Amino acid sequence: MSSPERTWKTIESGPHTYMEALHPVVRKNYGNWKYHEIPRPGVLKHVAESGDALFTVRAGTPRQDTVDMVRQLCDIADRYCDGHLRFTVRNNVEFLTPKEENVEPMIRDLEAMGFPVGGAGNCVSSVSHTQGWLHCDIPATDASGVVKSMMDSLYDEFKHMEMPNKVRLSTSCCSINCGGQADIAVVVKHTRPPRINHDNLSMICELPKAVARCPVAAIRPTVVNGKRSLMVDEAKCICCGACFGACPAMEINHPEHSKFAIWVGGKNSNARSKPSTMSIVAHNLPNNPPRWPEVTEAVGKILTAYKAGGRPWERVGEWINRIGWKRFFEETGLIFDEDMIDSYRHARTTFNQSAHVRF
Amino acid sequence: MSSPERTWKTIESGPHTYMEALHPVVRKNYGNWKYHEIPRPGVLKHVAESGDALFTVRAGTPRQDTVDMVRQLCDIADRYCDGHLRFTVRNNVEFLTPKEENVEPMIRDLEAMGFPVGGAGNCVSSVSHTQGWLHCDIPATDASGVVKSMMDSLYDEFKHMEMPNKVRLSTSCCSINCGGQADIAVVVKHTRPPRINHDNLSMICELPKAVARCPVAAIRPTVVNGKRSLMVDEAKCICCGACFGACPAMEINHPEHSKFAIWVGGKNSNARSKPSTMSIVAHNLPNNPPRWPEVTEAVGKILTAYKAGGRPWERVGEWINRIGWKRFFEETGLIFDEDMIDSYRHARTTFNQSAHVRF
Amino acid sequence: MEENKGASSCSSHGCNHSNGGRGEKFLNPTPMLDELEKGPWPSFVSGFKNLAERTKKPMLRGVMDQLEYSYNTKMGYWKGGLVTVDGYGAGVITRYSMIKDKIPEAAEFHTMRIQPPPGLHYNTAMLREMCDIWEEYGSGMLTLHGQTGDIMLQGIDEANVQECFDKLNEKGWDLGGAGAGMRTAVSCAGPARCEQACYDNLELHLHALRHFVGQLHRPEWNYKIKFKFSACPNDCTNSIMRSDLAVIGTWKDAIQVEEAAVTEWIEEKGVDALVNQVINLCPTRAISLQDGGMKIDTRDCVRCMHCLNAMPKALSPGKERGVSLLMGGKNTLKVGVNMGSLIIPFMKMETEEDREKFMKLVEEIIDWWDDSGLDHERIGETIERVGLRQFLDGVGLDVDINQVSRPRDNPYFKAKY
Amino acid sequence: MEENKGASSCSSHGCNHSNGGRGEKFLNPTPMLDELEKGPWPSFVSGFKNLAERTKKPMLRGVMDQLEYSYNTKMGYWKGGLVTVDGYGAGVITRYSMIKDKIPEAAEFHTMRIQPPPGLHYNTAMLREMCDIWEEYGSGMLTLHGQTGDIMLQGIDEANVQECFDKLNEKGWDLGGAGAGMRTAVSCAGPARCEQACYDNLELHLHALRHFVGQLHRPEWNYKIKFKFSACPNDCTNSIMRSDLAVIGTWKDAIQVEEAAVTEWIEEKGVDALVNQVINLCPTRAISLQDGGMKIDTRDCVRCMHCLNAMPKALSPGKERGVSLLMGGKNTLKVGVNMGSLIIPFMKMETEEDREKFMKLVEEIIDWWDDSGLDHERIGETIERVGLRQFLDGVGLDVDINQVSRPRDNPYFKAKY
Ligand code: SRM
Ligand code: SRM
Ligand code: SRM
Ligand code: SRM
Ligand code: SF4
Ligand code: SF4
Ligand code: SF4
Ligand code: SF4
Ligand code: SF4
Ligand code: SF4
Ligand code: SF4
Ligand code: SF4
Repeated sequence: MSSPERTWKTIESGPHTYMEALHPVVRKNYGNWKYHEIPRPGVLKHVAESGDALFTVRAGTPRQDTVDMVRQLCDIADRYCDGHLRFTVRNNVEFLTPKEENVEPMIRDLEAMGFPVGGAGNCVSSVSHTQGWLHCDIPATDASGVVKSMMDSLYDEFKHMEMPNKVRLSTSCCSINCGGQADIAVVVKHTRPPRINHDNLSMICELPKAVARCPVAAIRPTVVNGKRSLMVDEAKCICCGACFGACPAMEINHPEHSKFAIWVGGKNSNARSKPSTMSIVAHNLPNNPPRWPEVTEAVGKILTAYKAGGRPWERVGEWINRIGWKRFFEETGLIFDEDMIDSYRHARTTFNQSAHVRF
Repeated sequence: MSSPERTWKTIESGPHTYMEALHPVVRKNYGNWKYHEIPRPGVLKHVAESGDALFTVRAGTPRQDTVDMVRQLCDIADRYCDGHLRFTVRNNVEFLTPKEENVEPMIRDLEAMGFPVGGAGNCVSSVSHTQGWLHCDIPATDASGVVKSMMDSLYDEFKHMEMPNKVRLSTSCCSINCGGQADIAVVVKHTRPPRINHDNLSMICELPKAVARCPVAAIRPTVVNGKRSLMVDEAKCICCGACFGACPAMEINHPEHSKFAIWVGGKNSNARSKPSTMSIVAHNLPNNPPRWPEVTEAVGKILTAYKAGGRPWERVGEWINRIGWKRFFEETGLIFDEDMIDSYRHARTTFNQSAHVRF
Repeated sequence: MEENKGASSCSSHGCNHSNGGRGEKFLNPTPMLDELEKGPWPSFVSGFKNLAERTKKPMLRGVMDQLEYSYNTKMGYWKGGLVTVDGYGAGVITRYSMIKDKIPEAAEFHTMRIQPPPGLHYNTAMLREMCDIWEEYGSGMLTLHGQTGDIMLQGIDEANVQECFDKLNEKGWDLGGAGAGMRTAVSCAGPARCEQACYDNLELHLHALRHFVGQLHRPEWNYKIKFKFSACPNDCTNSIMRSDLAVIGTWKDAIQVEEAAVTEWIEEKGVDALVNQVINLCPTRAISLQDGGMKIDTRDCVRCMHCLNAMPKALSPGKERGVSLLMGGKNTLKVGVNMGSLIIPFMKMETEEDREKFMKLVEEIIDWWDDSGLDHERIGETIERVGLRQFLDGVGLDVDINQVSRPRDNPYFKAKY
Repeated sequence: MEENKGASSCSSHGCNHSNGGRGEKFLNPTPMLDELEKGPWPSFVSGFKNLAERTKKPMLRGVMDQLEYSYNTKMGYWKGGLVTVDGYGAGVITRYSMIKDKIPEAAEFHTMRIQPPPGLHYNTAMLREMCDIWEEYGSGMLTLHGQTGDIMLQGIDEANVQECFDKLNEKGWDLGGAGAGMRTAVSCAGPARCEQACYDNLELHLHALRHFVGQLHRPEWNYKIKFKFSACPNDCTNSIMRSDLAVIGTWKDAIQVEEAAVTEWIEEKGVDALVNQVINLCPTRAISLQDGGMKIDTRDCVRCMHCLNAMPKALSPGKERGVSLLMGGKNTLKVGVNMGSLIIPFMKMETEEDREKFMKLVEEIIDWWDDSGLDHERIGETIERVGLRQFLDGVGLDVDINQVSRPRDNPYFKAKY
């Protein structure tokens, strides 16, 4: 690993500096912005105390990029934005310019290159997602593929602003959910306890670590064919997959038994209601590459109902809180089942501790 | 116990029958009441579909009654109500008559006998409470005495309707709280682990029962002076007093260390907000017979603030939810302290999982 | 502490008084308790003193002395025991004094728990009969009512218990619950005197408690179990917090609206009041302001009762009435307060058949608990420990979204597919 | 399964294609992946294919083949390892193929995590430099950005890692975090382009990550710890749910109101919109309608941002600005989602001193966690297990009612009196 002929001495610099990355108009008005408007889908206009205006054009990317694509984006930034651009926390790219007249041509160029302009205001923005089969060591699916399939069907919702409020989506390739809580999330759901690869286990597993990793103490040491190994108490196991991260021989993934679940109502902003965690509303959806149509369909049902029924500013979870879960299931056609009743650590706090009832 | 000369053969009849207890007007309109009004404090007027009206006069009692007092109440019922009366779930007595003209004289008679008329509508009603030193085997105080002292100071609030909504109080003589959740509750708080009476213990205690009773597994068997006994891991013990109910040698009560805590915001009705549990807002108040002035004072502070600040229909807990806990403590002059941070089973669910903040 | 010097001279136990001097008083001085005779609220101490002076029952003097002693020492002095009546295993709360050497007159002071009529409706004849029997055999001291709903006849010697019970039982009274069995129940006024009542809770109360009368008198479950019957969601019996089986009236169809009365209400109180005190307080915003009037969207209504409470003349529960069953309520011990949780959203409760069906269900529920529960574990604790879903499966109840406030927020379950 | 027949003829591993015939294509056929070239959304598959055809890097062909294989078999085939650069213990995510016998071209496919500038602000020169280096040493495939905020340069052989790093480092880039240490952070656009920004999060981000640069490169704590910096409570970085240390801008004094702009807003949108979209959505009813206008009661405002979002021209955060620190956020693993909880309601964050004070505090917090935490236990889990109060005591932080949504509902504590 260490190269003896190294001449460069590492500078532990941490994050790259940002000052030189800021457009001069940004630098000038840093901390002194006054308000913003969204003049059209995908475009923000920020006005500073100084009177300066800054236009942002936002476009979707596949997130799994290439140097060629990044260079294309740089070309646009050089052409229209004095060489400045940024990315959003949702993998959209943003081009910043004080020149209003650059906005329309820039949009044209971006769209011509295949980058949809949108993702701002009350729309469905890009999906935050994860590594999948491309790179991770524990994935049950390929997040990028699911996302591509889903965004194809939500393309118009990205480019228009017809939702009651922002809609955030996420997708994750295992239950750990590196993709995060969102208005609607598509996350792999393990449905079987791990199968143990006893041949491998003794070689590759730090046994006490795997035992300690299990949140419900379902893993016990054992001996198989004379070799130290582990066993799982399947009655206890909650299929969380934590052990697989600690020990690759605890095989939780399975081509058929790894399914998808759909989650709704995650909200991280503090606007109005407090941030909220997501609730499961569908599971047992098949892991069906290359286009996962069942997943896209379920997400579509939810979005259709929300778009029709949500009031201004209501996020998905706020909409559900108003209309009630009963009606949510009715209007989306999804089915509430007994597995959706919480059984975990604070389950009691989710019981309906009241006579409030909806018929 | 069994008397050989018994002639009566027990009839396991369960609750006493009620039909004969109902006033004829009640029987006639049973299930067909239309609406009610509260024409003046302590008086309800119920009107039936048939047009019949029924007047109820409500009065406070000490709950710890005597046959003499009950006969006095019967005299009133005979005089004005054709021999019918009832009690409320809060130990108030109610006299029911269709004759409006009986209402005023009845009130006069009751007040003359020392029974305050009130307790209806937006007032402070009687305190639900418990046995105390008079009868229970595990009390740290005397609930009846606390209640009498408190109600002396709240006498006017019982007789008038000047609160934003109903105010329910309760008082209990140990942390078990047989008195129940209420808008404001005064409940004994144990502050020390039980002292173990090792001499007694082996004689009177079913050891495994006491061990099993502890919710935090703080009790372990041990041997003291050659006799089987128990010991408490004081670091673990949460001073709940559960062991004392199972074993009288686990002495949790103490003349100085048994204190009072004040709780607020309990609500059992489903009206508007869901029912809610109480929150602790003061503890370490002394157990100070015969009049417990510190307790009455703390309750008074809360009621004063609520009366001034509550909006129509807001129960104490709903008022606090609107103005926020920070302001509750400011306006009552009570002090929030670190012990009031939940540390029990679902503590995490009480953390402020948001950036919502009040200054 | 010094030795007992006799109850009538109790200088030794801190009461700081002697019975000499004022020979006209039956009671010993009780200066601490006497402080509780002051003030406008009716005084239980005065009541006790009057009773004692009139009846001259030594037990009353003893219990006053012991109470005074407790007020001085800030400790209680009763211990339990096992008094009961023929054939019953519960219903008498046994109390022996721990300081009978000091105060022998209240060496025994047992309480008989008596089940009142549902709804606490009485006629004076019933009460007078009870008082007479109680004065004959017991102290004459009583509580109307205990928190679980019993009449508590406080203060009787073991020797009198059986005969006192027989006399009471002849007049239609029976003992209430105690120990690990069915307990006495509480009902609100119900259809007898309330326009909100959605079912006949008095009838069901009588039915249910008779059904379980054996298990009430001979407790042999894991722990206690309590019914409470509130005829509407106002829950005037606090059933949600203090009963394992809270039977709460509700309705399924639309709230009945009397338009004329609505208009009258608004004319009298104004649109501001309509908005601020009714519309804005609906928990689910099911009510909207429409042309200066109100419109209720039934689908959004959760039967909280608020608008009906605010406008009793104008609004009343729908016509399709019945009960919800909430389970697992209990107060603080060990696990912290458990509010009851909605288990059965709706059941009709009109006919004898409805009631029988309900009793069968409750029996199944209790059987499950008896099998699955631990010692001293209330049914709500068992459900929490074992799992709500497992409980529903175990009893064969339907899953309903109304049972939870939200679906789970974690993926940690093993499904059956 | 059959033996490896070479990557360029992968009929054995289910791809159902051969590389013969169309000699003009560098890549093997990938019919499953090709399905993802359809549809309007930009396709990562097309991007990869174009890059591969242009650069002819075998690793790209290998990784496409392996991905196609995964699409067919519905399983992943990467396993971990321990590649890193001189002096560092983390920052390269090591991937070896489990099927290199079938597809040797992607036997190694490591990712270099690179820390971008705070706020993800770039100039094209920076990006082009990075791309050039990456194309020289790596696959040319990258992610902008990973969920933790890194630029992920995906696909490099161990042999090239050190030199690639050196080249990048020369240009001001450094590795990001991995393992049980400080992780890369995320900041929202912040004062650079947002009127809501309540502190300079870009500056603090740079400061904080430089402060902990050692612990980021040489992880040795119990588990990972993540910062995220959102300059206002809209929390555009989702910090509350996905960072142990969420630094969220807020303010202490009254919201600044520009009356003229309020009037203009109401004139344009109407009073109905004011009531329905602003006043009624304030979580604490801090806003009331007054003479057709709005009045905010600062004491009731919880700084949720809603009214400011709805009326950006008219309302802005107060002048006394700073940060709240929320702690313990993390996603689902083992305990279920933990949302961060408010620990420090307010700290000024204007000067270098403020930042230093903050860093000291965070060090104390991490020290406490390092002492009190278990292996693989995030700080939020430690706080939950040990107790919030114990944590506050341990770090010497003040107790504040803002830290909880309510005081406890059980009496189960031992107090110090
Ligand atoms: C660019 C970006 C920050 C960044 O540094 O990257 C950003 C930028 C803005 N956000 Fe955001 N938000 C961004 C991610 C988020 C996120 C996180 C996320 O998307 O994962 C959230 C939290 C989402 C959640 O609750 O789960 C977020 C919650 C908000 C909110 C609160 C929305 C709500 O009502 O709950 C506002 C207020 C608003 O919409 O007016 C907001 C407002 C804004 C404003 C209007 C702020 C401003 O005045 O400039 C910016 C333009 C908004 C727009 O896109 O319509 N931003 N914003 C992010 C763009 C993501 C994207 O490409 O789609
Ligand atoms: C690459 C990335 C997903 C992505 O495509 O964006 C990712 C990928 C992995 N995550 Fe993650 N996590 C990534 C962001 C997250 C996030 C989001 C965030 O940081 O904002 C979370 C949720 C927030 C949180 O911290 O809880 C997240 C929660 C986890 C967890 C569960 C942590 C927990 O305590 O709940 C694990 C498991 C572990 O660490 O043992 C995990 C573990 C992993 C591992 C290392 C899998 C493993 O244990 O072997 C994945 C390596 C994939 C790879 O091959 O590169 N990853 N991971 C993200 C990091 C990129 C970057 O550096 O920018
Ligand atoms: C008599 C009694 C039932 C009984 O069978 O004994 C009763 C009777 C009525 N209750 Fe009640 N409630 C009675 C105890 C309760 C309780 C339980 C308690 O006091 O411990 C509650 C639940 C309290 C709680 O939430 O903790 C209770 C919650 C209500 C409510 C809902 C109040 C709210 O807004 O939260 C109403 C509705 C209302 O006030 O209009 C109500 C309404 C009524 C009405 C108006 C019903 C009616 O139309 O007749 C009755 C007269 C009310 C009054 O006193 O102003 N009743 N009511 C109880 C009188 C107690 C007393 O003497 O003070
Ligand atoms: C008498 C009464 C208080 C009163 O003055 O009204 C009472 C008194 C006692 N209760 Fe209670 N409870 C009384 C109603 C309640 C209630 C309220 C209710 O039933 O609505 C509760 C709260 C609701 C509930 O059931 O949780 C209550 C919760 C308890 C508990 C804790 C139960 C739990 O699981 O949380 C105990 C402890 C136990 O049973 O081991 C308890 C135990 C006791 C014991 C038996 C003390 C003991 O363990 O030795 C007390 C006997 C006192 C005595 O000498 O008579 N008592 N107890 C109430 C019964 C009178 C009656 O029959 O009408
Ligand atoms: S969600 Fe799971 S499988 Fe996907 S990148 Fe994260 S750890 Fe890997
Ligand atoms: S999947 Fe989760 S619950 Fe099951 S054994 Fe592994 S760590 Fe334990
Ligand atoms: S609250 Fe405690 S002390 Fe009082 S009666 Fe109930 S069990 Fe006895
Ligand atoms: S008081 Fe409670 S916690 Fe302490 S030993 Fe007794 S049962 Fe256990
Ligand atoms: S619970 Fe309902 S029906 Fe019963 S008395 Fe109260 S308001 Fe009336
Ligand atoms: S009963 Fe309650 S939920 Fe139903 S409409 Fe009236 S206020 Fe709303
Ligand atoms: S978090 Fe606040 S300051 Fe940062 S970009 Fe979002 S709205 Fe602006
Ligand atoms: S910021 Fe939020 S809490 Fe404060 S006044 Fe505006 S809407 Fe209300």
